[in-house]
Amino acid sequence: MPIPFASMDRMNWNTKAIDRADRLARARHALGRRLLGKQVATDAVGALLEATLQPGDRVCLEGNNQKQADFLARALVQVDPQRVHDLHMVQSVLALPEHLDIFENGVARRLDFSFSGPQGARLAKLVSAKRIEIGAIHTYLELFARYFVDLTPKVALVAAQAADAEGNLYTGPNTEDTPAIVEATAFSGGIVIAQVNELVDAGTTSLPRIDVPAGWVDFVVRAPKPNVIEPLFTRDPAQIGEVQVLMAMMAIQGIYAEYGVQRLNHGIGFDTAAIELLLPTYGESLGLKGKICRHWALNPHPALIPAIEAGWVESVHSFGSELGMEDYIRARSDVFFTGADGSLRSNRAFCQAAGHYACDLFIGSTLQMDLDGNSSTATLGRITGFGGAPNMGADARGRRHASAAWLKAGQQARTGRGGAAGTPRGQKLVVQMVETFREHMQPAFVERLDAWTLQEQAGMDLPPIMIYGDDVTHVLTEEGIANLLLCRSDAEREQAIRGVAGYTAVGLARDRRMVENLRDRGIIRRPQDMGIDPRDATRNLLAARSMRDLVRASHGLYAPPKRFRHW
Amino acid sequence: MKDIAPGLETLEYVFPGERPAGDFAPVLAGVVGSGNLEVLVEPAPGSDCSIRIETSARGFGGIWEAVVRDFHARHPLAGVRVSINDMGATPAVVSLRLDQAVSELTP
Amino acid sequence: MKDDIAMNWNTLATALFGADHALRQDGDLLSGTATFDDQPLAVIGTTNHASIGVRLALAQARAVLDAIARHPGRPILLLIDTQGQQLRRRDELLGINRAMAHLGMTIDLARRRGHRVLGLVYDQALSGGFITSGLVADACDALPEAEIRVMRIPAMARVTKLPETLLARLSQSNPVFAPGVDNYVAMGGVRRLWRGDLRAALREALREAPREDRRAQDGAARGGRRLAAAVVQRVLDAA
Amino acid sequence: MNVHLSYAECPARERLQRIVDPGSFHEWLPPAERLTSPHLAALGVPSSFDDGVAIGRATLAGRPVFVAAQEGRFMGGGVGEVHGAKLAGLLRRALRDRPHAVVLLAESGGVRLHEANAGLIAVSEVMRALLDVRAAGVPVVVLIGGANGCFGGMGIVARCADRVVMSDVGRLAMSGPEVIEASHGVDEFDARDRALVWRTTGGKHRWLTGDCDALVEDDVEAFRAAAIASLDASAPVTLETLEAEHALLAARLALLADVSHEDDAVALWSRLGVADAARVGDLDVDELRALRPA
Repeated sequence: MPIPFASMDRMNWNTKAIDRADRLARARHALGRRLLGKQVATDAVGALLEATLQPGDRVCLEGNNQKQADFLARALVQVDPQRVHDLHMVQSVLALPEHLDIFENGVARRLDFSFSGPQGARLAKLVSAKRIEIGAIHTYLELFARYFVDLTPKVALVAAQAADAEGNLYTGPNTEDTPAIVEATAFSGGIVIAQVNELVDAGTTSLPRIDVPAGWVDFVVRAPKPNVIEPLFTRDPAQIGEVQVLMAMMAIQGIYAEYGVQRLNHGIGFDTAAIELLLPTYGESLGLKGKICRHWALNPHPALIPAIEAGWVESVHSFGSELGMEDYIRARSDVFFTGADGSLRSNRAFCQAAGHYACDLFIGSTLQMDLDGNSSTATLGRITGFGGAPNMGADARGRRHASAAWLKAGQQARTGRGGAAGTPRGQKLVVQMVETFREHMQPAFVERLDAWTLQEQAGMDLPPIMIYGDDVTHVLTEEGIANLLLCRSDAEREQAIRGVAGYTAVGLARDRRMVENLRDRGIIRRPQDMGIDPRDATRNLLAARSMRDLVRASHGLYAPPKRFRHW
Repeated sequence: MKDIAPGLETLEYVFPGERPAGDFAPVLAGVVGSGNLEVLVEPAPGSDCSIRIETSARGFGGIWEAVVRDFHARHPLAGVRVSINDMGATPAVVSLRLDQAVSELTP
Repeated sequence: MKDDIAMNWNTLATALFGADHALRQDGDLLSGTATFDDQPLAVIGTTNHASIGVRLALAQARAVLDAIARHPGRPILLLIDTQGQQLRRRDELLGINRAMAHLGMTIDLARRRGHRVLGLVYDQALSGGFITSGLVADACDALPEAEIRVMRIPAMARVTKLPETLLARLSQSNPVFAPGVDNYVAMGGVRRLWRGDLRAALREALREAPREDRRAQDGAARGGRRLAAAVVQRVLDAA
Repeated sequence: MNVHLSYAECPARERLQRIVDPGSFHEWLPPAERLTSPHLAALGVPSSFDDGVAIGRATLAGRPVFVAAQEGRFMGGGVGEVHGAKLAGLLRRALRDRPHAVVLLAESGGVRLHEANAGLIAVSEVMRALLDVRAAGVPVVVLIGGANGCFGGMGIVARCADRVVMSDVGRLAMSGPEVIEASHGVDEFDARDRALVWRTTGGKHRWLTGDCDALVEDDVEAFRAAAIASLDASAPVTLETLEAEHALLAARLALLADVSHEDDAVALWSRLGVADAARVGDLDVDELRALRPA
């Protein structure tokens, strides 16, 4: 009996196309001579938004990890809430105050996002005051994927470096999230509006390259001043301490060399910067060049310059670029993904995919870890979201291609187990690297994560755990490395974690006998067990100890932003 | 908010030494900067190892005791006086600094 | 700021040298020659709680250099009312520290060439502005209602990150903080306060201006700075 | 990848050991004597066994010198009662014993606010003692290359010395950028714009304007060489030298009378005759040396 096909008498299969045409017509009508082809006069941006947006639209406003469509964000805040309201915002990062202002004036109501770092406290207040309805908090790759399933933007407000008369866009080094957003919007009958820093008139000059073809772009507007880009991945080597150098020595010797890690991703932080700066010195002394760290999925970290110059690095693919690295990248196109014009081509969606499936190791830091190995950067009174870390800090269950590191980790995890859990397969190395005490003597190891309290406060379905304990393979602190892959019981896991939790309450409550046993079995390894004398852990081991050393290492090609130039 | 001056916390520990340190020139390691400490090691009469700490990070006596106990286990020196001025150093930095100071003891 | 004047400079000058004292004010700069006990006296100083930038430092230095060149041996009276150095980026670029050092060195040279140099804080004296005026003179006195301090408590709390309540309470009792001039007397920074007959006080100040820097000894004797002199002596005696 | 030994990186004591002839430093009032500040405990602030400055005698290229090194990481190198008395005592002893020179490794924010009044008087005592030593023909040489620079009262004291040696990492000025921003706002001085801070107070700027006599790399060996080269740099103060100084400072003041607030550093350099002044920020020490106006 055929299933009644309710929409049989549906008259029209191209309602989206019609709706799109109506919006474009409304824009042409509203702007008149202030619209020349696709180019909108800067002061007509408000009229453009009010003409193209409709209440309840799902809108993606580019708040990337670094690049911000700040001009369009300010314009959106000023639209008439009577005409444009109850928008459903979908965006990677809530980086600017304007990103939350639109919820306070009623222009927007619902939100799906990934990371809200600086705005975490204000977001929590707006949520508890019922001014924002959160759809869900995603990692970047999940959100981009949902753009192609059930969170497809109707209107995309993006940022690019330059556009030509036809509307081709050059997004420059910080392409970041733009490709995924524009593709989802343009091919679903949506409207793409791009703010640009430069309009290139096709007669005399042309774009360095075309990153987004004109066919995918409906409107282009020149912003009064260049869009905001935050240098998030710059760490001043002068702030790296001797304890971080000690931990970096252990990471290189006890994990990278131990597993032969060739493809990896580094989270941002001084701990990982210390590892990058120890490769050409400490790594060299162990004869590891060529044996580890040849292929990277990470932004152009200035701290990686000495390792690149010493021939350690074969390839780097990036989520986004880093201010000041432009000339260096151009001169090192063998290593970085660059266009024919020489500037970087970053792509957050592809780099997140590479970090998840192509890399053998993720290493990052955290604020708190519990006795199951769960960790979180959630802090009370703030909703900060996840960003990219959980995607890379997880075992890619779908992976099938083998590598030495992946196989070794899998073998260590499964030896001696039976049944499904014992079936041979590989495993992603997920390393949590943290000093036992953070500043102000806050312990990094706790019995119960704040994430549980935050779940109750914000009414979340799950506690916002950043990296789950059963994905963590190693915990690295100044006291040593705990290899959770080799643990065969929850009790062993707990003591392995307590065994590296130092003098925190969690560490002091260790079962000393059991910890010694775990050390005998190599599950816990102290610096001495890896031939490392903590007194050798001095800043002299760093291949660069100041921003100027990095500029020197780059032969003057790296030009740090003003706030980092101490000379 | 009690407005008496927060004041420093002073902690003292004494451990019976095993290995006589003999006579040596006093050794100073570290600097009293934020998150750091200075450690002065001097010869002392008798066979104990006495440790005196002045710190602006109040309320961590239990942790200090565990740290210095482990330090003495690593270096069971007899006839030494260790004096510390601390401005909120973590146990990792304290242990590193103590080991540095002891490694510079040259008779 | 203008209303809390401890003593107007003209009132002071009239009290010391009579109404026809021929001292003049040019902006925040005071200068001129006064007669005291039939002796000419070079007077150089500042008013209006002057904030001292490069320009005003050089103006004072010019006056000192002229006194040295034209009137060898003539006593110099520094009248001090300053809120400290001018807080401007331009002054830092031009080297306000060098201009201040220059002013200090002109006063020091005057002293070395036989001029008696006396400082008198008659209203305010804050930090940098005081170091290269009163504090580099043979001796520095003050009026009882004058105010000398390094930095105001709110700014000091911000820089030291110590609670303002704590600093305020300490500044009542602890000479190291208290802004009152009597603390600077106790610490030897100020030799004496001028009470009662101002002319008699000036006469005595001129008569027994010390040749050596005795401030550490005074601080020890008066109990405001117990360690400074002893430490200097320990350095001199150290093996 | 031999990274030189950074002067800014070294703690004060290590700097001192490496600047003077090896093994020649003999310390007076060493840490074991516990000559600490009597004022800090009441504020809940830990004190340091040498109150943040190491003093003593040593040899430099075989010549007897008196030396002092301020530790910038302790209280920002601020001068307190004991710290200042150790410096004043060293200079008084130099006046008595007449070493070949006095070398001061300065790194200080100026007066230690925690002992404000005592610090202020101490700085002026150091200044007067220094001028006595200078007048006696014993050269006082100041080395400035620490991360905290040389500010406040110590910024004045430095300019009273016979000779000032700076690295381009070092800074020399009076009021810190944060203090100026706090009182007149970010448009007056954006303390976060480090390039601007160094254009205004850094070693390169001070060398181009003659506010320091020698510019070296941030390297301990370079500082040692410059200190040795300064051993005979006695420059007693006379009326003539002060008149020349006055003329220089007055001319500099006039030079920028009509220049806007924004690019005043570059304007000053070019008006002082520095070729393509706009690139100074990017140049390192060797490149810059070639640019100094005649």
